[in-house]
Amino acid sequence: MSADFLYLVEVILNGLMAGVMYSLVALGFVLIFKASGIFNYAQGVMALFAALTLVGIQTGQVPFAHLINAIFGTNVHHFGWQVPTVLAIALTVGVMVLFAILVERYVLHHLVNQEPIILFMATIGLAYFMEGFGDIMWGSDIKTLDVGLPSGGSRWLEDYTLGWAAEGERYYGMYLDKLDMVASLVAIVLVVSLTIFSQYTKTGRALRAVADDHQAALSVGISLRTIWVIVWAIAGFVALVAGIMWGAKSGVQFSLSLIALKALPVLMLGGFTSIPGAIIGGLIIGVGEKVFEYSIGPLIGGATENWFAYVLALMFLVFRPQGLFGEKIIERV
Amino acid sequence: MFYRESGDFKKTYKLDSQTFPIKFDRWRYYFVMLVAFIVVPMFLTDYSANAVMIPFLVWAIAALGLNILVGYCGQLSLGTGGFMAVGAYSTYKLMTSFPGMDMISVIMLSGLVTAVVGAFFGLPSLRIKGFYLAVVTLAAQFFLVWLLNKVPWFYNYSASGQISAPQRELFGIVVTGPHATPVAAYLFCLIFAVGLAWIARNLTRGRMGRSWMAIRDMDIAAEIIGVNPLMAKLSAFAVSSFFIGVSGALLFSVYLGAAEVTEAFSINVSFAVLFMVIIGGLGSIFGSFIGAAFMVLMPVLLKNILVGGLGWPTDLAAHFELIIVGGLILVFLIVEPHGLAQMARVLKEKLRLWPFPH
Amino acid sequence: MASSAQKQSYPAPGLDTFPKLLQHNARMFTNKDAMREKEFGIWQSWTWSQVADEVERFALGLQANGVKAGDSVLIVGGNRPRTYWTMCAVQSLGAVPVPTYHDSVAAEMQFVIEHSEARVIIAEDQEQVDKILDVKDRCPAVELVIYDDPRGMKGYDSEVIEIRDFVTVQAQGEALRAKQPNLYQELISQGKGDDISIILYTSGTTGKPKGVVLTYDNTLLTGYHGGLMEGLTENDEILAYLPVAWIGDHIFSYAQSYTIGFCVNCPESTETVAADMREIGPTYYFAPPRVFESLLTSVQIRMEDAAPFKRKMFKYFMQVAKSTGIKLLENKPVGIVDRIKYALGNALVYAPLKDALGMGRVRLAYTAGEAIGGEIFDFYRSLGINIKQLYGQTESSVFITVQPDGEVYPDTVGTPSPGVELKIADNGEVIYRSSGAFHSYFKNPEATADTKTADGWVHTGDAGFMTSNGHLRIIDRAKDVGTFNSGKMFAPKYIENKLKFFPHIQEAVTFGDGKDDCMAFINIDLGAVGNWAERNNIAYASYQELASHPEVNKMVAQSVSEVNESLLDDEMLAHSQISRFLILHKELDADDGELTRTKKVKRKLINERYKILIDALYDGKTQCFIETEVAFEDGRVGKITGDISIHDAKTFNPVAQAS
Amino acid sequence: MTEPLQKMEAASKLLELKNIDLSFGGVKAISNISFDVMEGEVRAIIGPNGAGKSSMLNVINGFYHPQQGEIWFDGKQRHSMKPYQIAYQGIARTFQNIALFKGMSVLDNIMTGRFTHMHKNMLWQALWKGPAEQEEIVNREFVEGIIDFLEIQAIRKTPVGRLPYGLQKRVELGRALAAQPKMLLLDEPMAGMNVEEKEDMCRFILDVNDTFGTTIVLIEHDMGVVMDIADRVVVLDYGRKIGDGTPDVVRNDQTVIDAYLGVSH
Repeated sequence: MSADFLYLVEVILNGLMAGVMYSLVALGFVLIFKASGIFNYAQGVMALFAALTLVGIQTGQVPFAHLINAIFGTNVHHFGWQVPTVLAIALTVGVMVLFAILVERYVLHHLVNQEPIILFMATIGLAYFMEGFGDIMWGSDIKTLDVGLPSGGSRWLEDYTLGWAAEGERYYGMYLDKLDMVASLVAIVLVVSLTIFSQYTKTGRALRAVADDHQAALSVGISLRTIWVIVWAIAGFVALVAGIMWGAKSGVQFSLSLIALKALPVLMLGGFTSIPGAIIGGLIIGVGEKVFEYSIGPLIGGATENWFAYVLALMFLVFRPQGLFGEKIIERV
Repeated sequence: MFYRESGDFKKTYKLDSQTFPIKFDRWRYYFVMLVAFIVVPMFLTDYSANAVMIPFLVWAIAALGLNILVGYCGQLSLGTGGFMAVGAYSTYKLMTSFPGMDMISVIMLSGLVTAVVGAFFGLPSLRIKGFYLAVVTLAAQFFLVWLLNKVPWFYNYSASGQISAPQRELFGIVVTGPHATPVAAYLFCLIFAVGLAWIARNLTRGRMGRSWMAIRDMDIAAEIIGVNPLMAKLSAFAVSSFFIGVSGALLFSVYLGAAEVTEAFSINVSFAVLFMVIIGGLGSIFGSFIGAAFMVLMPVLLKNILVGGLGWPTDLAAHFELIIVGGLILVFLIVEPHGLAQMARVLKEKLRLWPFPH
Repeated sequence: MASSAQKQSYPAPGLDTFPKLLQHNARMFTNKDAMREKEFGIWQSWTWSQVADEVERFALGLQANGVKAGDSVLIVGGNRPRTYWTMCAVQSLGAVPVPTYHDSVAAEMQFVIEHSEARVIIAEDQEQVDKILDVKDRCPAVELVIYDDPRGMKGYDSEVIEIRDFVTVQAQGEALRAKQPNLYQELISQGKGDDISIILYTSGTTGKPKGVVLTYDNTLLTGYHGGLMEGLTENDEILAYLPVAWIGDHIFSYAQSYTIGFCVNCPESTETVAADMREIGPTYYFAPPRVFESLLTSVQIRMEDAAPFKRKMFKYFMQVAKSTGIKLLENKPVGIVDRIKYALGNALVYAPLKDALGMGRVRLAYTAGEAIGGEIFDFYRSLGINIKQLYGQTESSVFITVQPDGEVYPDTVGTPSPGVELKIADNGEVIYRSSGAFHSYFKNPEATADTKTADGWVHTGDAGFMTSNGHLRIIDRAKDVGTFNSGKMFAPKYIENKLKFFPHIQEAVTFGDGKDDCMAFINIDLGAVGNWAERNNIAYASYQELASHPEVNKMVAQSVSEVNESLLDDEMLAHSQISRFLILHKELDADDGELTRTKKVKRKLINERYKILIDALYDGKTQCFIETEVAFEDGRVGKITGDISIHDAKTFNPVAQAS
Repeated sequence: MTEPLQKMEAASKLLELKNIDLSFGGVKAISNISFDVMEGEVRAIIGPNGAGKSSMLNVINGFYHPQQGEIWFDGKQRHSMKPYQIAYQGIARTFQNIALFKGMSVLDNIMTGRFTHMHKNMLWQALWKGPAEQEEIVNREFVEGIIDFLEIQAIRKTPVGRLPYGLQKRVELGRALAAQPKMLLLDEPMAGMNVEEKEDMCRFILDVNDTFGTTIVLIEHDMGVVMDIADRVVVLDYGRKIGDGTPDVVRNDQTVIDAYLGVSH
């Protein structure tokens, strides 16, 4: 096999890994959209906030330290203890559930059956609010997140594939980041458990019922409020996982919340309402970006990653507005 | 309370459908114009011009443009930043390649260029509605910013990738560049703001405005009365982009003086202008101005109170600003989805009925 | 006391008929608006010269259709410019316009058509033409019907009577003008002051309506001098919303407009009168007391729903107005502090309130037809609206007495108008002689004789007396003034008016003539009481149920005792306090014949129809079953039955006569 | 009532539908229906619920394109046209459940009906003073005539969302009339109305047909109304035409009676 081909395989594999990360974020969007019809733009910031909270708790940081110092002129920063990772994660999940309850009571409750455009703008407002809140709570400096995930290239794979290339070509084996591999494993586990949850459990069925028609679900006795709290809590958990993966890879910083924008084209491809759609959409975008950058990128100045996804989604949308798996939108007059 | 309407009857349709049929509103409008054109320039300091007045006018024009698209035609767009960038860069190219051209036609031409670009990105809006359209405009945002950053021709191969506005006069008064006096810059923007507000008013009151609102309210019903959906949406995109292009041109040439595309025209600009339209009031010219005023003044006030008053570090104040903006968006969408303009309308209605409640 | 009745002068010599005045105005105020009408969303306007042209073309059109001097022409239409133009066009030919109420039922209209021997009828729209066709066979004299609004008239064939469109008649007039350009001038030059100008059928409380014949001198002179006295000019504006067949509208919106030259505005439709009034902002306004009363009630009801701070502010400033407002209006001395408080009140409450009611520009407001409650009168005057009482009737072309500026009291009707001589006959009846006194009752010499004496004195049929400051005070209808068995005077209207000044009482009928003491029927006001019931969450399904509710009875009993108390301090009427009363189960209604068209009580009919109730009152019964006929709008007749409870009222024994 | 027959011979065919077939993915909504509408006629389409009445209306005004069959309008065959092009041909309609523009006042809603009659381009409108304003005034006058005709002067400036059902129906009729259509499609204009409102609406429809001479195609359930105002009636059942002719002929037609009385077939 020629080195170029091998390098292409490596790019595709990396693309798949990146795709998994996109679909992880997209999953959060799909969950909330399916259950409440809201396109939750704040999903990205939730990932950032979850990661910040995790690091903050883990390193024993004093929440709102910055604010307290400004008001009382004190100079407190850390509690001085280190919290084990598992406990920190559990606490962060608790924080995210609390967040879900607050969002339901103070935001969603007042915006029942508003037009989708109003709800979408509300989530943008929520995103800005969360971002400011997160910065004040945990400070806005970039933090490294270490939850004991392996990092760095996988030496084993490099040695194993060293000999594959044909003689005489300078080839140093396939480089795949261990972290990506772990991330995709976690993602797959998460996806499988979520699909099982929504297909076979009682609450899962209730969730799908609410997604189809609020009034109908209400009439059958499903309490809309608890369903929404559950959904936002799960989405919070998914955001935490995504936050951890992204945080470990590129540090916990503001750009983490921009991945929400990257999740949009994934949803365009996979459709808003299907979990498998989100996964496959993510993979297509991941691979497509990397391959496009690898092949055509250099010719037109490189860094095509940040717009390629959108243009791909745009092409797709023109021919199939409801994405791969979404239902066909029939407009009855 | 202030309204005295008895005796204010109309004998012609022209008078009946004028912008301010009630006398009190008309006089208030003349008063505002007097203040804007004569009183403000007298008390204009360097700080108040550059921190408050000029940005207010520039962002008001952008909000006006987005309001035509989102408020009147119901097409959500997140590409405002990108379109403003197109406006800015076309001004730069026009100023550098045609030094003789006067500033007004430079700004207008940049608007036209942006209108063409905007219409192009409006094409998919026929088949795509709601969120999906938001994503298309998002694609426009990222693609345009990337393009203007990557292709050196746009910034005349300058090393830093930054573009800066050379000095230009209008009727002998220096308007752009470092030596432009605050008053000249302010009045230059003011003329555009008032002129474009009237154009927006005229477009939205006549046949064009009704076709946009018909598409916004119920597009199938609009079709049966003869409105061609694509033409209506494309015209909305084009007019909206013209306004946003002019705003970008003014932002770059008069307000900032120099701009770097990824920093000055990022996605945050799109969100900021969207917030102006929401808080100000969808579908209202007055709302666009009020929304812009709010989003420009609020951070300034905040800084003065928090940093000046309480002595907090500036970054804390910035974080607080995010919280307040985000919180206010939520409050407005819950309490008054139609924004400050609706509140003003309700207040006016109450004053007209004063002292009665109904 | 009678001032010499010298011949009053016209605005200019020779202008002694409406058409001549119209030509004069067309020359004097050529491009000033003479008439406006709200239609198609804006106020269409016609200048005096345009009105003159329209009238000329229609007059010649009538001429071409065989209308000649002395004919009577029936006019059935609402307040529309063409209705007023028709009157002037008919008068141009020396014929006599006979306007009737366009909301009267076909039967009522048939009497007027037959009695006035009208050959030509000018109707407003399809609805009126249908009524005329209904009664056609019983009025053979009618040959031509001209309609104004063409809506739905396409299918009307015209072999039964000639039916023609207003515009076609005008076209015929144009053709005639082309042939004989100065025919119109010749025609109107033949008219003179003492020709008959109009016949107005009064909706007489007793028996068949009577046709009051008025000459040009009657209407023009009275109108002109009445206006001059009040300082009306050609820049004034009036809203014409009262029935055209009623003398008030004829004088204010027609006679005074032609003699003084001010502009008459016609509302878009009956539902939009309030909104149109607010738009026009008339400077000269007339309304019967019932309108002022209902406006005040609506203000009070709306203010009760207002926010607490607004309510408090409103109540506080209304007190300020009560004390200083009237003084300011009659420019009596007022302290500086009060002036400032009033000025503040004006900015916050009075000016916006007047503006909301459309009275922002009112310089002069008349009210007449019935007595007006004291606090209603003071409410408007305290706001700075110059509302004044007026006393008159169709036979007197309105003006008999007017309250002069500065001398305005709630319970008098003012001093005699210019050129009016006033006397009180020995039986207490008011009689007068004036240039406005009517010519005669059409085809009814007997009625003319017993109303107007040979030397021109006219019997008003109202009882009253002159107060110390020279003002006339009306107590009651002369023929209704009865006497108790004790011989003392019983003035039913006076007591009824006091009852009706309470917002929750809409109508009252009292009995006492030839009886021992005074008893009353009471009608509650559905609007006010309904609103009160809502606020105290009392459920009611029908008017009848609300009328019989114990809480409502208690409220009415309270009002009756207040009236009794106020009667106490009036030495001539202290003995006529109400001893027992009942609340009627249905509203007295003109359609059932219980009220006249202008809502005055028809006593004879009520005495017959509700005899068993009257007997029950006087027999001291506490309960009485009654069944009455009710006519619905579309003519069907239904039955309403009710078991009515009768209550005793709290009376106060008159103070023992001092030595 | 003017005699329908005499009116019919003189007039020409305004609309002709020839064996129309329409199906939504397997569900046959209309199968092989043909009927015509004469100029100046009041043509009623009746039939039980789900008989394909509304779908037929949607075919006439171009929302649905039939899989098979021809549509002739005003003597010309219509090839695949978009609804807004059909509006320019002079066809206006009202909807079963009201399709008004909630964000606008009554006046603006009716003014949108004038869309096909106003032609000033965007630049003129931006300038406004001059031709554009003139055109707006001329069309405003025409719309005021309609407002006067429908007697809704008092609610001219209220937002449409606040109006009761009966008045909204009248405003929608006003918007359709504003387009001065050759043919007016009314989809159950009297659904959900009380007796008095029904009488008013009938009067308006007859006046429109009488004064403006507009051809009217009317879907209506209330047989009383149909008998009174329709010149000819088409009866649909399960997507097929089972009756066509004057109201008296149709009323005594046995198949129609069976369809209404629910005889199984």
